[in-house]
Amino acid sequence: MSTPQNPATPVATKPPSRLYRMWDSDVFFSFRRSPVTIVAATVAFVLVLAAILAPWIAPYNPFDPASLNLMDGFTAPNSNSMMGNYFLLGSDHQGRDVLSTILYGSRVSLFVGVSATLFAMAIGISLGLTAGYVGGTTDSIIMRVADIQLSFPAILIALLIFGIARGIIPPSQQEGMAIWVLIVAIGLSNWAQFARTVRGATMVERQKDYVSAARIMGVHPLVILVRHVLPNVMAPVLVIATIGLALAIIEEATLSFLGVGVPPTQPSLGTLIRIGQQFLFSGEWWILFFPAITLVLLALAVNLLGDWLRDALNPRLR
Amino acid sequence: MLAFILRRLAQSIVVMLVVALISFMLFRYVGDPVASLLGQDSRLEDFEALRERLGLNDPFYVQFFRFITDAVQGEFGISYRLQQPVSELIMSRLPATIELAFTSALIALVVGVTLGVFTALRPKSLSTAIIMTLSLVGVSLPTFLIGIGLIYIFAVELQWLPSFGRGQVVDLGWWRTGLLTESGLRSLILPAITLSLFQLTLIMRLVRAEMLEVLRQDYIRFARARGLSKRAINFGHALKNTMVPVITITGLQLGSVIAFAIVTETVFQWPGVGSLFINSVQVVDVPVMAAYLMFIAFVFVVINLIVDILYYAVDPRLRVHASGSGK
Amino acid sequence: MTEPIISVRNLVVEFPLRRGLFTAVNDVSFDIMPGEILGVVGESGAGKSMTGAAIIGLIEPPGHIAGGEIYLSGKRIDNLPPEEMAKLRGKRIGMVFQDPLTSLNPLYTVGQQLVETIRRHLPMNEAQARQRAIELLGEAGIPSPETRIDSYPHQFSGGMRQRVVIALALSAEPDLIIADEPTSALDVSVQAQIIKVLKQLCESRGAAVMLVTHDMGVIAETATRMIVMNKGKIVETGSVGDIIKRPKEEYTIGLIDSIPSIRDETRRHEVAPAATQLVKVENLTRDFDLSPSFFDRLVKGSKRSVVKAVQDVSFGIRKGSTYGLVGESGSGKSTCARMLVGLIPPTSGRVLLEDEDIWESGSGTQKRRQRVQMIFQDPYASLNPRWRVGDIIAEPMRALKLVSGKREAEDRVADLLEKVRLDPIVMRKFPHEFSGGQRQRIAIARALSSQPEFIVCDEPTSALDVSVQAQVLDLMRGLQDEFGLTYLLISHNLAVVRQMADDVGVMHGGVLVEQGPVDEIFDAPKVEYTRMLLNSVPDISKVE
Amino acid sequence: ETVRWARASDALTLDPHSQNQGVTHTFAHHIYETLVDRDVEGNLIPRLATEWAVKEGDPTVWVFTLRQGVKFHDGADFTAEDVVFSLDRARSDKSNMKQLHAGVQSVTAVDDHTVEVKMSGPSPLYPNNLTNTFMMDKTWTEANNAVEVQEAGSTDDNFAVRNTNGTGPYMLESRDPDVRSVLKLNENHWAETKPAVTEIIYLPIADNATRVAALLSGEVDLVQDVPVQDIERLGSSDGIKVTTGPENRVIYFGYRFGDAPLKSSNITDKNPINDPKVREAMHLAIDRNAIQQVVMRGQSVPTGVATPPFVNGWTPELNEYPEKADVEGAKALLAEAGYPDGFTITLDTPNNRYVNDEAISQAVVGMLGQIGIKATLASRPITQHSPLIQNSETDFYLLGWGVPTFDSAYIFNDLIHTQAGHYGAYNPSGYTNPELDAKIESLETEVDLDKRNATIAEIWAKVQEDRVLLPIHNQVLAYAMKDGMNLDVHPENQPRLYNVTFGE
Ligand SMILES: Nc1ncnc2c1ncn2[C@@H]1O[C@H](COP(=O)(O)OP(=O)(O)OP(=O)(O)O)[C@@H](O)[C@H]1O
Ligand SMILES: Nc1ncnc2c1ncn2[C@@H]1O[C@H](COP(=O)(O)OP(=O)(O)OP(=O)(O)O)[C@@H](O)[C@H]1O
Ligand SMILES: [Mg+2]
Ligand SMILES: [Mg+2]
Repeated sequence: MSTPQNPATPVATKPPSRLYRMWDSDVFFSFRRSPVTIVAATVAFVLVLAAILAPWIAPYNPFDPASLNLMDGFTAPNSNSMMGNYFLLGSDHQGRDVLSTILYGSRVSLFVGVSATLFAMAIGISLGLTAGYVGGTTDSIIMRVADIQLSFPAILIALLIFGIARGIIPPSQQEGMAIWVLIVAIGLSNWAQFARTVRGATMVERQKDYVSAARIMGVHPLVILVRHVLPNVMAPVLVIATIGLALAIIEEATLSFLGVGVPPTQPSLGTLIRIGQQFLFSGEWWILFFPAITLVLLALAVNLLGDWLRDALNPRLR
Repeated sequence: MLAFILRRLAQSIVVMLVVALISFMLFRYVGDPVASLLGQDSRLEDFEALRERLGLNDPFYVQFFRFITDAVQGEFGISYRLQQPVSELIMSRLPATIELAFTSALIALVVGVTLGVFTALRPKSLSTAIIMTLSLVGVSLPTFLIGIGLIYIFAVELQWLPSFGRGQVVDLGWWRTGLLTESGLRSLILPAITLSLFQLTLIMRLVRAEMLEVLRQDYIRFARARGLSKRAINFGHALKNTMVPVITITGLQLGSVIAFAIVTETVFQWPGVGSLFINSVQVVDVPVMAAYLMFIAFVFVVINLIVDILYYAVDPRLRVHASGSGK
Repeated sequence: MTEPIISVRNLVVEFPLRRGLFTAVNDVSFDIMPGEILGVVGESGAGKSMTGAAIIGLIEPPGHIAGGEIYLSGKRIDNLPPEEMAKLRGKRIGMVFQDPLTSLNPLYTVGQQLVETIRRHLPMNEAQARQRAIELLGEAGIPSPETRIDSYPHQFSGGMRQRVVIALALSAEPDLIIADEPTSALDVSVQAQIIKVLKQLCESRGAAVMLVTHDMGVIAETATRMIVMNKGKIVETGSVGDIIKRPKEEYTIGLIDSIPSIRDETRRHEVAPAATQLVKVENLTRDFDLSPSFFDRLVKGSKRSVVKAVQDVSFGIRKGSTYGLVGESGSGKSTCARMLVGLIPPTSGRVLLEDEDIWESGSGTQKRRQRVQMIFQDPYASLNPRWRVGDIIAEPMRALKLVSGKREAEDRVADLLEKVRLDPIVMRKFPHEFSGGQRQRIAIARALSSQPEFIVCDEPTSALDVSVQAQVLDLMRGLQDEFGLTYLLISHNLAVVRQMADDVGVMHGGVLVEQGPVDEIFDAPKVEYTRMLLNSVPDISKVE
Repeated sequence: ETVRWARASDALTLDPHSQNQGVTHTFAHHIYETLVDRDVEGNLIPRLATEWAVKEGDPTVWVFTLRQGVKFHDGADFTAEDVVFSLDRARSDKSNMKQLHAGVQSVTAVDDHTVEVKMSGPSPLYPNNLTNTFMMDKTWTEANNAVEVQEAGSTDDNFAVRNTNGTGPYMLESRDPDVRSVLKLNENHWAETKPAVTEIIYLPIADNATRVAALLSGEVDLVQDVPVQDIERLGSSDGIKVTTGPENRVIYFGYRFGDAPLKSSNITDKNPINDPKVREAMHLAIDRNAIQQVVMRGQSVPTGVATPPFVNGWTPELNEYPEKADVEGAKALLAEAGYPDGFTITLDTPNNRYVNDEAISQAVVGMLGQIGIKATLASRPITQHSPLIQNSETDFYLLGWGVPTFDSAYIFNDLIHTQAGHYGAYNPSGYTNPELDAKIESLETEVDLDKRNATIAEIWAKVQEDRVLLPIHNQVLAYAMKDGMNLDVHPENQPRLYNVTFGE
């Protein structure tokens, strides 16, 4: 925050390496100082890594129906099935290894969550930039639409979009498209936050003189938006994005609970929970418990990172 | 002020029309109501006949126009599934949803604001850290899981509270309330907690963030320099200023409580409009679904209006804006 | 002899920062007697505000008093528990902050805030407190206080708000008033009024005032004694006359020297400007439509409302000369400038660059883009914080396709950086790594990069310290001589204009009320408004 | 005694002829009554009709003798008039029950207690169609303007939808759709033994977990739709017992036949399913016992034929199925058929209609995967699933088939006969065999039961040989209730609470 008081210093010193500068930056400093954030980052990192590496580290491939044996079903954690196969976290009603389904499921959940968030970001940022920069009627219309989106719960919007997709896409292709529909549905129900934030920030940035300077030179408005304004409104977007990611993952889970998620043969964490909760009373707790814990850990870690990022990027808190 | 409200209303009508169009369009694709209306023994010609009778073969705009003209008269037709007038069904289910939503909103607001203020005033204390982390756990769990978990613990294992339904209701003629009987109140606890948890966390975090921001403002510093008491600064000045942005977002959020009730109502078999909606989606009961969406839009519009009026009451700066000088 | 109201002994304020301990105030000692106004000057970051904050006990954590003592009427207060200290604030020590726009809570009426403060400190009931509040507002110079007391802050102008803030600070008749830059957000004319109010109040009540500012002129007009601070330390203490007329320390000498005076008559050019006019402004007019929406007009019958920001302004600028544009805030100076550089289109009238209308599309626009540039007021906002300095300076060349390769651009940038006296190595850095003055030089380098002939400077130095201001003005002058540049210089600092401009135009309410050679206008203003403007400028030359 | 009875969904309407749907009928059976009924073994038993027989000399006329001294809830007498009225109403255009009475030409009252139903041809099995056709009071219905059946999508409100006047053992006290309905005992019911249950509180609870929780926490006494995985837990809980029994419903998979290539397969020049070898291979690949053990937790009766044992025409021989999956044999057959590497196909499954429907399909996907057939699972709610079948948009699908007439002809008509007119509504896949079609049509009018049964056997033999359908199992139902209550499982999942007894 403090501005260099001595005008002589910045000129002379040789800039240190990029990596060092990043490590030494205020953001990373606040990171190093917060043990909760370090734990959250570690958890998130491990979960994401495990999800990415699932095909190599998972003991089984639960997405390959041919490799499953029904008779392995309902094996308790840390024991062998009737068929003699070992399951660390037990197996589910289809004889799938719970550990492997979690690894593969996180992959699906993360993919859906990240893609949906990116999609929402893309829409929200472009609309927000346009609204904030152009202003006037365009702004009013975009913001009214955003209001409508915000006032309708994401779940409802996603349900409806899912409905339409079912109507439009021929039945034989629906399964392959399901994951993309899910991404679009969640994305379309979450863009307004981005649009609002970006619009607000854009309206502030637009007033700044560096934009005027570029306009004087005759730089094309689109270039101004993308090269000048966009980088300067990214900080709050990043914060919303992390929290939006956590929300998207949970939203995917809820949609799966309501029965409009990914196919059960390629379950996400949400689908796993939906399946698992059927066995809540029957004693096979592990089918619900482990995916649920994973989901909570993932969402919690991402949320905590978002929290930290919000504070770290807020200059007034430094 | 009147002009301001009138303008809002005009905007609202546009919003309602758009929602009507969207909902109507969407529902055409949710599924084929005919399939669920007719049983296993029906034949193809029956399907065709029914489609014709329901007007499903008419062009899209004809159907939409019919829908709008009826909707304006509060006429949403007869539920395909329950064969009763939709408006009647919605009205009979509304008290349950409103009582649930209202209670949850109240919990969320009171607890959310209290905790938000508390954590903002003690930014470094251990209890703040604990509350903040716990609240995150709250939003990291899907609602349905929380509901099922609460049922398992409090209804099945401990048997303290009912697991489903509204309990005993008292008929007040036009309103059936569960708030006047013990069993009604007991039934309300679990669903209300489930439903409020998400909003509570949101409001709490929002209040905290805003309050921290406000506490750094110059007028707070100046209030300190004037020697005002801590109480007057924290609650008279900081809290009131915090509420301005909080009101808008909270208002919008509370609107979505009613809609969020879908999941909670399903889990707790709460006889409100949300579970009516989900049951209707499953059998593609278009009249009910359309009416429900319109209802949600209406709630949103009303809440927005109330928020605007509140805003107007709280923030004197807006009064100039509202009375003419634009932005 | 009477006891000093406030007595500061060896005060040290420290900030434990990430990269070590930062000492904001270092071993500062001074006293203020009853009825005395002590001026505190020094450039930005000198520790002036921190000293004030330390006295009233409002240093933002993690800052804290690390040493020294503070006595209020002989009683030590720096080590009081927080609740005790809170009781002193407002009652014994009042404070006025710089920004009147943010010091008042927008949600309460002025009266509510006054009554609340009064009742906190004085045993009065609601009605009495209200009566007192009205009196205070009146004393602070608010006309018809009985009716204005129920207004909200946003219904007051900046100057009035600042008076309210002063009334608030005085409401419990404190012995000591700390005024931290109470006028720097205000117009010169308003500033003069506020200074008057402050002075009167102090005299009539016998209170002590600590007046923090970096405007030496204000001190010269108000204070009796002053201290000069630099880097947390007191450089010099003494009577205002002594220090201004006979500064002893080198730092003070430099400071006083770099203050431009409105009476200054140093010559500006080595090369005299040509007689041909480069820029001609003809009947320039600009309206802003602030009408309510169509719907509102329909429902409420509210009227259209139009702000006439610039009305029928005509002037010409000679090639190689500097044209100054002065006038109070909101008089339309910036609007003019924005039309001149092509940021907003005029409602009517023309801007001619060598007889070509720059608002005509095609060659006019192209010509304007290359030959007209602008330097802005805020050096922090005029550079994109995410861009490297090299890219910032090269942007006009790239946008206007004046260079072909990367190498060429880099060479040109290095060249330009040297021109503005910066090491070319800074190309790789980001703007936040520079001080305000350095940034303004980068902005100038950017403006020069398209090799323009005409540069519009909208308050180029008003965000800078006096010493830095002197450097920047110096640079601008040098560049003008070197490249034969033509400037339009907008400033409300009349002294700066006097020092820089050849011709000057005075604007008031969107109209150009007077124009002519700078010496003529400043020495013998013909218009009443110009005279008023010139008179309200605090100036160190007024000190005896 | 009061019984709080929970199941997954509510009756759709109280109008007995408006919906032909099990849940609605089950509820109606407590208020209204039918001429004939079915007991828990699936046998026809008298209810409002004491006797029924084909008229001597005219095989196209059925004669029903009505029970005497029966009164409606409002006190009116039950007479032949009412039966004629009710049957006509059930046959009327807007009634959803009309398919069951398609063969009826006219209904006449011979005297106060005799009714004759004239069919368009000999209809030996017609009484089987009457088990869900309820008798209404003519006067009451006419007085309340409810002669027309409420039809879906109509805009007026029908009195009979919300009000009842039946002859049944219970009277409707209050009803809040989807929430709670209360029935109280009809003191004037004709039956000699009064039901032990004097009050029924009917509570629809949609969510499985919540429904089970409600029983565990003692908030309900009887849960009808018990998830199979919870049977064990409920059975072993104190104070709760579970009764199970077979339902008259078979779960099977259907295919798309014909030469046109499949819509969802990588084989784009022909239809692999059309090859009997492929179908045989799929039949061999399924391990029905594993599905029963794991997916159904023992709560199903695996079968090799697409008919439940209750149905006329079922034989133990037909029912035989491979004890274990024969993966090698199936692979060999596939190779022989020209698909050594298998092929891909989409399997459409409902996910909220039958017991563990989605999980069964999922298991089958795995089993087919082992012989190289890579199936993609597409799971949908039944409302979206059934249009796929009706519109022939599916290549491979799961369906359950209940047989309300308890006769194989019901299955043949809809699932085996070529799709045409009244026939083949659920044979979207285009299986066609003119010889079989002729045989199926002959069943309708054949009066000689032995001859008829022989034809049925022939048809089944051909169906099995062709592997037209891929049957998995017959569904088993479970009712969970508090200890001390006795209620047997009804094969049509229509428990009658007036048959409940208390005590051991
Ligand atoms: N919260 C803080 N954290 C760290 N350093 C701070 C903080 N507040 C002020 N400082 C530093 O303390 C020093 C003195 O600040 P102070 O506000 O007293 O300066 P000033 O003389 O009032 O300057 P100005 O004229 O710009 O107001 C500055 O170098 C400033 O950067
Ligand atoms: N975009 C705008 N919309 C509406 N009114 C505007 C706009 N820009 C300027 N104005 C109005 O035009 C008038 C002149 O403004 P301008 O910025 O030119 O003043 P200025 O002389 O530069 O003042 P300052 O010294 O404060 O910068 C003011 O009353 C201002 O409120
Ligand atoms: Mg300061
Ligand atoms: Mg200006």
